[in-house]
Amino acid sequence: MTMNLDINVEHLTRVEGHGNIVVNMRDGRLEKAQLEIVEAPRYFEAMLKGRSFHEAAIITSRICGICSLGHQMTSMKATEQALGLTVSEQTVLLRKLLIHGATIQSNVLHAYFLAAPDFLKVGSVFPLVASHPEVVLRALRMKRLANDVGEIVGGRAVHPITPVPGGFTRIPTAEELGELRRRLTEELKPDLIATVETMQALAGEIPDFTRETEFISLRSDDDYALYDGDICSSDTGCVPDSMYRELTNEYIVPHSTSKHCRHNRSSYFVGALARWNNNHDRLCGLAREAAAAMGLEPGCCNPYMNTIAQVVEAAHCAMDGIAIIDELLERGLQPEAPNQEPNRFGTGVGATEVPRGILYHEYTYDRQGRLTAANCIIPTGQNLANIDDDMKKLVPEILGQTQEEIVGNLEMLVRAYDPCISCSVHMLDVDFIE
Amino acid sequence: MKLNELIQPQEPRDLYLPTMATLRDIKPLNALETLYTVELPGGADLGHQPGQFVEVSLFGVGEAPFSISSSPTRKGTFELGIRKVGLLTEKLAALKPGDKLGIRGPFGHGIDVERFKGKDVLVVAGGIGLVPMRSLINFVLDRRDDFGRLIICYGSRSDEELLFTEEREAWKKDPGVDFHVTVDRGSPAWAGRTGVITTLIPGLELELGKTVCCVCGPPVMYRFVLLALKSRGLSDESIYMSLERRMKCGVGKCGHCQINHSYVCQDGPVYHYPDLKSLEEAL
Amino acid sequence: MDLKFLASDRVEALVSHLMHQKAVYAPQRMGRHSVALDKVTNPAAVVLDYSRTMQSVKKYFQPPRDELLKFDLTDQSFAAATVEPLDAVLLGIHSYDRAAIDRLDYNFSQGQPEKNYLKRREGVIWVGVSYEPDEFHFSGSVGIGPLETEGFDVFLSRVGGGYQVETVTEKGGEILAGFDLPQAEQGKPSPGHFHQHIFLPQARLNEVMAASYSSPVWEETAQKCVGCGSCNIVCPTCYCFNVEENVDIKVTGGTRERIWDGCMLREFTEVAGGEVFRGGLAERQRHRVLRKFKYLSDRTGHPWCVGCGRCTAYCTAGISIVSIVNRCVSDFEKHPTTAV
Amino acid sequence: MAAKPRVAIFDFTGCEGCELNQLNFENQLLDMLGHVDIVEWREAMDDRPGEYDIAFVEGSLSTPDCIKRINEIRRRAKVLVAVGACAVQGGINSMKNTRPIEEVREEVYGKDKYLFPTLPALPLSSVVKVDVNVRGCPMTQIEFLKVFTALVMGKQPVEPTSAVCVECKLKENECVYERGMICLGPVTRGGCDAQCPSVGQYCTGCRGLVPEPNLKAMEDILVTHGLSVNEAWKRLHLYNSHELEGLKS
Repeated sequence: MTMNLDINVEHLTRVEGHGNIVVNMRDGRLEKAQLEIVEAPRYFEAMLKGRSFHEAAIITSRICGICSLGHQMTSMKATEQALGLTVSEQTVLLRKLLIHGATIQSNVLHAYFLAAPDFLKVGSVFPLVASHPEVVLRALRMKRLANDVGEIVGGRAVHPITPVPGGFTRIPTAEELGELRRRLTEELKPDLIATVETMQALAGEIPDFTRETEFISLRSDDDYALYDGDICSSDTGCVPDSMYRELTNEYIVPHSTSKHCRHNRSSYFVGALARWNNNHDRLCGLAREAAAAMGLEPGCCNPYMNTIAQVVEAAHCAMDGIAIIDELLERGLQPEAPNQEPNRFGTGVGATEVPRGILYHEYTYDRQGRLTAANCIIPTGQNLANIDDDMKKLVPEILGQTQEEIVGNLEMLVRAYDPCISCSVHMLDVDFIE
Repeated sequence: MKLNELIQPQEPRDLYLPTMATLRDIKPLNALETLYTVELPGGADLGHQPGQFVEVSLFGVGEAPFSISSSPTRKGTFELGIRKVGLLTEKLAALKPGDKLGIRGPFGHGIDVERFKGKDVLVVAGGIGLVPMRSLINFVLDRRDDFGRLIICYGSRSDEELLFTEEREAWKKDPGVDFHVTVDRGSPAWAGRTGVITTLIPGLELELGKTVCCVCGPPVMYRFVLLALKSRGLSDESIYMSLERRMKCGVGKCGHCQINHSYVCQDGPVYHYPDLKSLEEAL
Repeated sequence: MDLKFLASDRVEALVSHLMHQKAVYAPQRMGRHSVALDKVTNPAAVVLDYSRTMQSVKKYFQPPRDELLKFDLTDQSFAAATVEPLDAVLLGIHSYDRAAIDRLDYNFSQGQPEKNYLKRREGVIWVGVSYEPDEFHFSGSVGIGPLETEGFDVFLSRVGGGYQVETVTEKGGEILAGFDLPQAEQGKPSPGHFHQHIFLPQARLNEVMAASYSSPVWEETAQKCVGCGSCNIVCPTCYCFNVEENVDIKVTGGTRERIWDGCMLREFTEVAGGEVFRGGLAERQRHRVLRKFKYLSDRTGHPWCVGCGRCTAYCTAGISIVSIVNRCVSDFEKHPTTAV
Repeated sequence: MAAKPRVAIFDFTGCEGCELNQLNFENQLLDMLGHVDIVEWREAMDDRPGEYDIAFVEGSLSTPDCIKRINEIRRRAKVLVAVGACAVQGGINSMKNTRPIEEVREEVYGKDKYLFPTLPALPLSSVVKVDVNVRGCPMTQIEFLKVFTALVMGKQPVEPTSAVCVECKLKENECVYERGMICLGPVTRGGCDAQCPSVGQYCTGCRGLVPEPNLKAMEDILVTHGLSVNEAWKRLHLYNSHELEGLKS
């Protein structure tokens, strides 16, 4: 058995952003097992200071292109709460539809392009173009359709244009939504079912590793909470989103340009698996069948299963997307300008579930509608401590493997969280000094 | 008169379709310039005047105008002297004999050689201005008896950039040619004259009433050459100039080459100097 | 002259009548304040009472992107683009836009006649409509009144409660055949009152513009101009274009296309090697305006501006071509001797 | 071209949205892969080789390590393409350059600021020679495809220089100023098909300033329309602080 181990994976591949995996073991004692975040800090604080509420979402969505829609939604919700801007039910439905598109896009991208190469022991998706062309084509089809949701509703898939505080600058037409519905039903649904079959075949490659932890996600009475809900912990129950700081408790560690978080234990888990564990009863039938088929059970404590939970969610988002379009078409699309007349100036919090977990934005505006304080807490930042804890438990369990296998397992573990590192280092928590 | 009455009814044509010609020979002239020998299908005659241009294109790369460098007296093929400045020209330089290239033209108004008959012909060429002027020079040499003396003033930035080495040697030796060359900055190996092109003009032997002059070179050159020519007493009527503009369509439609009211691709590129005086933007 | 009456509430029926015979293109509402020409699918969407469309009918004959040829890179073969006649009714066109088409016809016919444009021009039935000049129209100053029927097959002049319908050509009569309209009542349509004028008879404009060459007005205008080229892009008589080579993603072939270009754009005169012949905004403004009022009219006797007011209405910087010309006129009257 | 061009994709400080957009070419991706060998792409693959014909680089340079890496990439690449606003003109990151860097660091990390070295955010072109720019935040997909095919053909792609207004007028969009909003279109490079104004938003200036921008005239436009010059200037700094700081001096 290995008693000395030095692992240093620099600039981990197939993840968003820049991180290194570092493990040191001396004489059987684990000295270090951590994900070091080396992404250059970008100082979004300096960018937001004094900015008008029109721009808050434009700026914060540039924290991360992968999660741009999530930041935009969360930012708009925080701004709307701070300024007392109400939005129409149509706006909420369209936003939920956009979130579904973005979630499918992100989850499919992760499952097929970032995680699948691990299961198939190849370096990237590119060799799969030759070896598994039908799988790659399917993934591309699904991604395209998910991005088309963003383009039709949001004007653009990456950094959407039309969603603004108070509503949308452009409403899609009934024809566009009808065509989208047809494609979700006739194209995406069969592809999702095929995806579940592919994942079933790969399930044997998922490492058998569990570690009990705290799972935190939004939860709502009406639906599988993505856009809105209370903050719920599997350890301590639900609180309103305004109390988010009591659940996040950010602190600085030297090995990371991103701050870490903790709540009831030394670490907690956010993301698809947390949502599954907390909200599986809110999923649609197709999604629950998919979970059963892929062996995902409530109370799952295997972080590697996060990828499977993402596939389950994609199925839910597709089906719920169809339901939302039906509702929109039934109500009839109303042309409406965004409501951008503030009736108060104060502080507001937005919390939404983005693909990688729960995301918080909090803003304070002055009487000119300019930002005086901002705080963003990003899912990957919340997961970092959990990843480190997982590694500390995992390394001693797999010491019998070769160093190459150990590295592979660790990389796969980090990737399972689908970390979004550029997001995580751009935390904001500053009261600007005027 | 109504506008539609000004139109001569004619069958509309596909103006932008090239003829696929074959590259016969490629010869570097210096580090940047290359001479291309091109043959139209079946060795057809291009039918050009000295001073005219063709549009050359490569599919997928683009199209650009280039002056014809060969004399119409030499049939079967024609020559283009092209400087590598953009990607089309770089791609052209990578072609091999036998490769195809698209040709449209000849276009524009060249030198009306009939009007030069019996006259002494003075050519003032700066840099790649020698490329189109070579067409005129060789025309005069091939029809030697139709013209009086041939005087050539050629200037270049440096001796490395001088073009048509062999032909220059021949012109130098030809007793019927009064050939002068100068460079702005000579290399240590340069034994010839140094100085800008205008310095050649005061020393020329000119028979004023009998001389016609044709000028072609970079835009900055024209004003100074004109001053020098006029100070030698050449009349405006005896001067012709060839201008460079962005001739995109070649057929007077696209507007890019317009100088005041004149389209260079229609009225030029060779202008009679008295006509240029009403074009404020020309020089 | 046989004049019929079209009541406003029968416009929709007329559009349907026309649509049964040919495709119909007509102004339709786009944004809150804007109207654009588009193919009609719903007769009720047609708007005949409008001030101007951002793009003129030019877009149908010289589209912003127009394929010239297709090529195949594998064998170096190529083929001309297929160009079809528009073969449609253009309904609700103002007189200045019809006059602009005369100018484009001239450009694409004189010298070497061009197939792309002229082919598309075939088979068009022109149905004009009068308009009430707004704060930007000045067609009257270039000799084109709102009731000018020149070039139209049918012309609708706005009167109380609807339009007087004049059948101008035989073709116009044919397209209206079978659509019953009552005789028009007596009473004349309004000739339209312009709020903008060039203060000089058209015949003397060339002379004035020639004298304006070194006027300070160009530099002053340049100070206000951002050089965005909108004025070129909305002008119904601007026809300049650039040629672009497009290769498909498989890199096996592609197209050569022409795209609209404008003399206000910096690269317009750039030659290989980077020299720009009209480097300053003042020179570019001068070229734009003189092209409309001198350069092309020198050749044809007709100004190349039709007074539609688009370049002014759509200039973000509020630069007015009428003000520029009038400034040249007043300078000329003060110092006529500066004429070149 | 005999062998397929070897392509590498890199990212520096930025949101990686442009890279994501490259993965979003679902309909064209397999055709694109047919023409090139992708030899390095951290976000999508493991392998790490030596030399390449074309390097697509996203993000701006903001740490000493970035400078070292970009020089290395430049050395190994025949053609270097800057992708997206961060790489081309410094983008949103360069907003921090308008304030003293020490002040910014302290504001975010407090006494721990020395843990994280940082520099003003720079566009690639201020450190190495850039051969081609693909602009936009995120990069415009149609433009990327054009650049991609041009490079595969071995030719220099044409960079759009005219203002966004041209494309708005082609699409017959109602002018954003007529809708009462500040729009940076008149001084911003087009090539994006006027994406934002076409769906009811204003132009945020993400593609950088047009060459020789007439900013004085832009101020007049704002004043004439009764809009705040200050606010417009702030917005212009969103993506263009680096360039504007340069114009100042």
